[in-house]
Amino acid sequence: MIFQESGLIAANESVGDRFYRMALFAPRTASKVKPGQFIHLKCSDTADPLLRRPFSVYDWDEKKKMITILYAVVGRGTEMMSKMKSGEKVNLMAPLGTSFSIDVNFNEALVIGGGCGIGPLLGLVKQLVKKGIETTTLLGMKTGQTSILIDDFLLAGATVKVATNDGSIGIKGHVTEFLENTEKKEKPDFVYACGPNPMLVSVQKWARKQHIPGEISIEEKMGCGTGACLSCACRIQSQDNEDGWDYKRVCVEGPVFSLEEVIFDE
Amino acid sequence: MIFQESGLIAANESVGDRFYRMALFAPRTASKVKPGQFIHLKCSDTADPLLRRPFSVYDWDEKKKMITILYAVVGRGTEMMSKMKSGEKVNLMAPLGTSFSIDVNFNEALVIGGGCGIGPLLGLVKQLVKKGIETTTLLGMKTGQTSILIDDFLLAGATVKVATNDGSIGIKGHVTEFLENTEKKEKPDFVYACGPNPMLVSVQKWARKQHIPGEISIEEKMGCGTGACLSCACRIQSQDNEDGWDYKRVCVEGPVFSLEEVIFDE
Amino acid sequence: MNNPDLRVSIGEIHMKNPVMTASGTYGYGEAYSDLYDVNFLGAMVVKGITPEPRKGNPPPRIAETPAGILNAIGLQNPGVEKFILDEVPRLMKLQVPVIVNMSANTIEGYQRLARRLDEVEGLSGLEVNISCPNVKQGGQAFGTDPKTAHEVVSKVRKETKRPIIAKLTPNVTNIASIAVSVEDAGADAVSLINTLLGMAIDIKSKRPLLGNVVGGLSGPAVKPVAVRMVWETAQVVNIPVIGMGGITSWQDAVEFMIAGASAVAIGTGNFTNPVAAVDIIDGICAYMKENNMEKTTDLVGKVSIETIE
Amino acid sequence: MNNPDLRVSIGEIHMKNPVMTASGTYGYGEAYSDLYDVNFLGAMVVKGITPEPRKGNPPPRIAETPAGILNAIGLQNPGVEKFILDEVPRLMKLQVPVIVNMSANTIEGYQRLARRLDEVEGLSGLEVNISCPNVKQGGQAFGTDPKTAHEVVSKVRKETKRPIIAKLTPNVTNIASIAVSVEDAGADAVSLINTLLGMAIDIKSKRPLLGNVVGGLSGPAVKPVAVRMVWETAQVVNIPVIGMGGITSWQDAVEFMIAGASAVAIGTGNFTNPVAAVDIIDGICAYMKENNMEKTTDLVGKVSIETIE
Ligand SMILES: Cc1cc2nc3c(=O)[nH]c(=O)nc-3n(C[C@H](O)[C@H](O)[C@H](O)COP(=O)(O)OP(=O)(O)OC[C@H]3O[C@@H](n4cnc5c(N)ncnc54)[C@H](O)[C@@H]3O)c2cc1C
Ligand SMILES: Cc1cc2nc3c(=O)[nH]c(=O)nc-3n(C[C@H](O)[C@H](O)[C@H](O)COP(=O)(O)OP(=O)(O)OC[C@H]3O[C@@H](n4cnc5c(N)ncnc54)[C@H](O)[C@@H]3O)c2cc1C
Ligand SMILES: Cc1cc2nc3c(=O)[nH]c(=O)nc-3n(C[C@H](O)[C@H](O)[C@H](O)COP(=O)(O)O)c2cc1C
Ligand SMILES: Cc1cc2nc3c(=O)[nH]c(=O)nc-3n(C[C@H](O)[C@H](O)[C@H](O)COP(=O)(O)O)c2cc1C
Ligand code: FES
Ligand code: FES
Repeated sequence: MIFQESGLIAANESVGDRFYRMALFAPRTASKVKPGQFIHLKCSDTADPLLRRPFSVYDWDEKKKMITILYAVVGRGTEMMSKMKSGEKVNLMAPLGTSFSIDVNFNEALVIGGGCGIGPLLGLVKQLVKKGIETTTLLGMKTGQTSILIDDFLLAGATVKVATNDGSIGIKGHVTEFLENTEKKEKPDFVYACGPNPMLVSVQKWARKQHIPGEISIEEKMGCGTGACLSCACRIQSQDNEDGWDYKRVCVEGPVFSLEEVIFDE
Repeated sequence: MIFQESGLIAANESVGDRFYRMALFAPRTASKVKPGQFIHLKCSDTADPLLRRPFSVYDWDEKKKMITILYAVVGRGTEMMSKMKSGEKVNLMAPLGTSFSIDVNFNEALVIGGGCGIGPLLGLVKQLVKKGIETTTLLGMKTGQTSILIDDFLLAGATVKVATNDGSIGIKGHVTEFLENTEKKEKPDFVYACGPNPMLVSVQKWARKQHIPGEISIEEKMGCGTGACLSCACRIQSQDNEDGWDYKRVCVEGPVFSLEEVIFDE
Repeated sequence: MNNPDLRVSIGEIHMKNPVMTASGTYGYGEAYSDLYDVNFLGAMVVKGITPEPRKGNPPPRIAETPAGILNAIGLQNPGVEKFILDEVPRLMKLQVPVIVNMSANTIEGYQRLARRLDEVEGLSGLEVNISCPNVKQGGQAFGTDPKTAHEVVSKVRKETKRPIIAKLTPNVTNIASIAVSVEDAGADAVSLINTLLGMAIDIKSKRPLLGNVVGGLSGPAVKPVAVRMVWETAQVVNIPVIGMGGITSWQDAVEFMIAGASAVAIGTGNFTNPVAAVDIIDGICAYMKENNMEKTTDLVGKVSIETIE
Repeated sequence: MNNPDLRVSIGEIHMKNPVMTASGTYGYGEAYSDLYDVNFLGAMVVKGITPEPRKGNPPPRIAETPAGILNAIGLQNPGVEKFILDEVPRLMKLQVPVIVNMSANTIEGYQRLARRLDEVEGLSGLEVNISCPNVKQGGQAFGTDPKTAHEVVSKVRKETKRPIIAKLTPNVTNIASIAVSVEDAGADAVSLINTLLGMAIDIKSKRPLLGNVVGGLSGPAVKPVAVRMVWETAQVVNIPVIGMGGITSWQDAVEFMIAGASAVAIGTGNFTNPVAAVDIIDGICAYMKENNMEKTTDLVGKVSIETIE
């Protein structure tokens, strides 16, 4: 059940680098959202920029009726968002898309996030930890400036490993380097990932080789966010089709897909 | 000499009804502007709304390096302006257009303003009073809610008469009713006016009948504000032309024209 | 005063109000059903159907431009048979006229679609999208030439008794002449405008922002062009004109109706405000009431033009 | 690395950089001269001149639309003789190529203008605006038909040795075919786009927002259409394409150049940022430097299109 909600901004703070965390009082969304789902946010009142912007829900608290998004300033919409003040309202549509599977019975989960891809992961990790699943989180960031995010995951009860491009925190390099060094005995039962496509490609290759199932959240440019316009097509394996794939909608059949089925253009 | 200036908003306060007074720290404009001239203000950073908005300079103070505009919220641009906060900056072009003649030698001036047309008049009145000219100001307003503007003119040293549509202050009706009741002996030497076209038409007719010279400031939709686009055409008497009139630019040949030469479409 | 009578008929399509959805922006009617009762709509136009399934274009399929969007979906759809099987049963249950937007690469394709859809119960009309490239005649759209436009519509006319709406492309020198031509061919109405052909390039990668290189411009940016075309067209045809292009508010909708549109369609506007259609129906109603208009004909085409000088 | 070489030649018009002003948005070059030294420009195109003086259209002449403006100035100008008398002496003194935009209602009018302007010293080129209504043939613009476009340009060609730029209207089905036609007729360059025909109506008064009822749409809203047309045209002609339509930033200008424009013109953008032209020259220079481009030909037409699938 999709709805519109007017979210009241409770906080909108820089968390280092180009990243911001926006906390919104949004009771309906907070009570309905599932990990991996996203909201479609209207960041301007004028026709320019025109479209809403999709953001994964980073965290939520049903009791406090709050949701949080973690976003990077990469263009005009996010620039405008970064200037919004607490007390202002923003219109959003929620809860949108598919969610990560958490009704699972396994022991060890590996959660991998890179850059903006950290966006949908905190809520997921909290749920996994709550279920008693041992959760290792690999975070890839540009710099250590965003170290406050590491705290978010540590507080959630996850084991956290960090890779930064500049080596200022954790190992220097890509987060996927942790995978290459993963010993047999460390093999998780299930992997969740979100991040730039090259990262997801590496995760997919590694998981295939290791025969580990998993889920990933992917991004595509969006129009409606509700399945009406077919803008957000991505290539997904499909038996229905002779050539083995079909375009699916990131906003309805995704953003969370099973790790195996996504076809990346390389 | 036209220039661009980044004006720092020092105050932006509602003065009743739909009216706001915005004070800007704008040293160059404050030192160059003449009564009746206007600024062309950028009220948004996005392409929607696209165009700048023209506003007469209501008042200025060369020493304090401040200018003030008086504006009514009538559409999207002015709506956006009304939400600006002190400390923000707005880009403006100034000083634009012609100004009221004040190097004059006469004794009594009549200054008539209706609604937004009060915009260019305070600075004018101050200058006239400074020159020792006896200045009567007729202000037409919708309601008495904007009575603070009356104080502006009283403080400037003018005699003020007020007409409001609802009769809440002064006489009930149009400001032009003062003219119809003007006795021979009260006849001013010169009249200045700004306001809605029907008001200006009445002023023009009355002044013609009474053989009183004068100047008016008129409005037209603008593009460039600097004479480049010919958007702001208004009909002005002209000897150059067989049929006795020509389109002139409100932004360069105006906004202040001599009272007689403006041709209104009735 | 009573509430105004908002009813409008487009041929035999009887609508309770003049607000429809624009093809391709409303899926098959399911995408917005959580947000409001779609039976409020005057009519629903569903995503373009083709004779065979189409995968559509490679992503990115959408790019934002100043006050507009470019799209190049590429008519992704399951094909007419799967549409009839999977979507029609649900659509039939609605209390709102459903209009099927149809496209083909050949005239025979249009005929085949019309024939097939004519057999299907529960559909109220066909919108013939003649903005698609005419593969046989070298890629120009059917709708860019009055003669081919005439041919498509008259051939479709022979295959169906359902009302036909011809959807016109704005990428032409003279849209009114195309409208006259399809009227003559038997169209019950014309709808305009489809998207303006546009392009955007990423200056970093030097690549087009759309996978398909070019795409269709829609949204507020195109509104003045659409209003002009509706006005030009409404003056020369005797069939209803359905106006669209950049409508996001009831004020926009009223503007189109004053220009001559008997009904309006909301496209890109659904994306920014998912309940736009409902808001617009309410707004038109309030406007008519305030202006003492009893029926939509008091509004349609009432632009007041004085010739000055 | 050294500064890139920004020079561009359009026929015999030698420009120090690819940035020009668009006709009708820059007066006769005096309006912006307080704000910067106009000699910084690549070239200056002045307001459209006609054989006889024209008063222009009744106001309102401009209306704001989403990310755009509609204008209907109606070619107000003092006529060619008064232009030569009053404006040319000042223009002659500039160190920047001055291009005169010219319009007429008849082919003879264009010929007469070209002949007269050919005699005048200090002008660098003629921009032939074929977007004006062809009075003799019933009001369609000269530029909407390849044949009449050809006729205008070839007749003008006979009257002048100066470089001719044909200014094309976007209100056509196939702008590239018009471009090919005027190239054949002897044009040294084409400039595009002129404005898209549009309309806006005030829903309170039910009257058009423009005194002239319809007007021309320009500004950011039209940019995707303009980029597409420049791209289409640049692929089929061998003469330089001057791109315009919605350029407000150096990024926009670079986008047009990547699409195939050898030079760009700034129109509506001057209104929002009066020093836009200078900012854009600087921005193009910095972009080229950053991307190791030595001359503008490293940039022009370099859109990278891979055919996927
Ligand atoms: C399902 C989903 C969930 C997302 N969750 C998050 C999140 O939690 N945190 C976060 O920071 N970002 C997230 N994104 C990406 C975010 O939507 C874009 O960064 C944002 O829309 C950019 O807006 P802008 O106006 O600032 O940028 P624009 O000026 O529009 O573009 C700037 C850059 O952002 C890219 N971009 C624009 N729109 C999208 C989009 N829909 N998807 C991906 N990239 C885009 C453009 O290609 C361009 O490179 C998510 C995207 C999707 C589809
Ligand atoms: C030389 C000049 C001086 C002016 N001085 C003042 C002033 O001191 N105080 C003040 O309140 N207003 C003044 N105006 C009018 C002011 O520019 C408009 O009210 C303003 O541009 C409206 O912007 P908007 O976006 O709010 O309205 P829009 O949404 O653009 O339009 C709302 C209404 O305002 C009218 N309008 C829009 N632009 C103009 C314009 N350029 N001139 C006249 N009407 C317009 C429209 O016709 C419409 O009815 C002046 C106008 C001119 C030309
Ligand atoms: C994403 C998208 C998909 C579209 N698909 C179709 C289509 O399948 N058939 C069609 O006739 N028009 C299609 N259109 C055009 C719209 O129906 C409409 O004519 C156009 O977008 C202008 O209206 P708007 O500005 O309100 O969107 C599509 C438009 C968009 C934005
Ligand atoms: C106010 C105005 C007046 C114009 N006058 C002319 C003209 O006289 N001759 C001409 O060829 N084009 C004229 N144009 C069109 C512009 O030169 C340009 O082609 C068009 O505006 C698109 O560019 P832009 O979006 O950067 O403004 C005019 C445009 C505007 C906005
Ligand atoms: S964004 Fe419209 S279908 Fe996904
Ligand atoms: S506003 Fe452009 S000439 Fe006056």
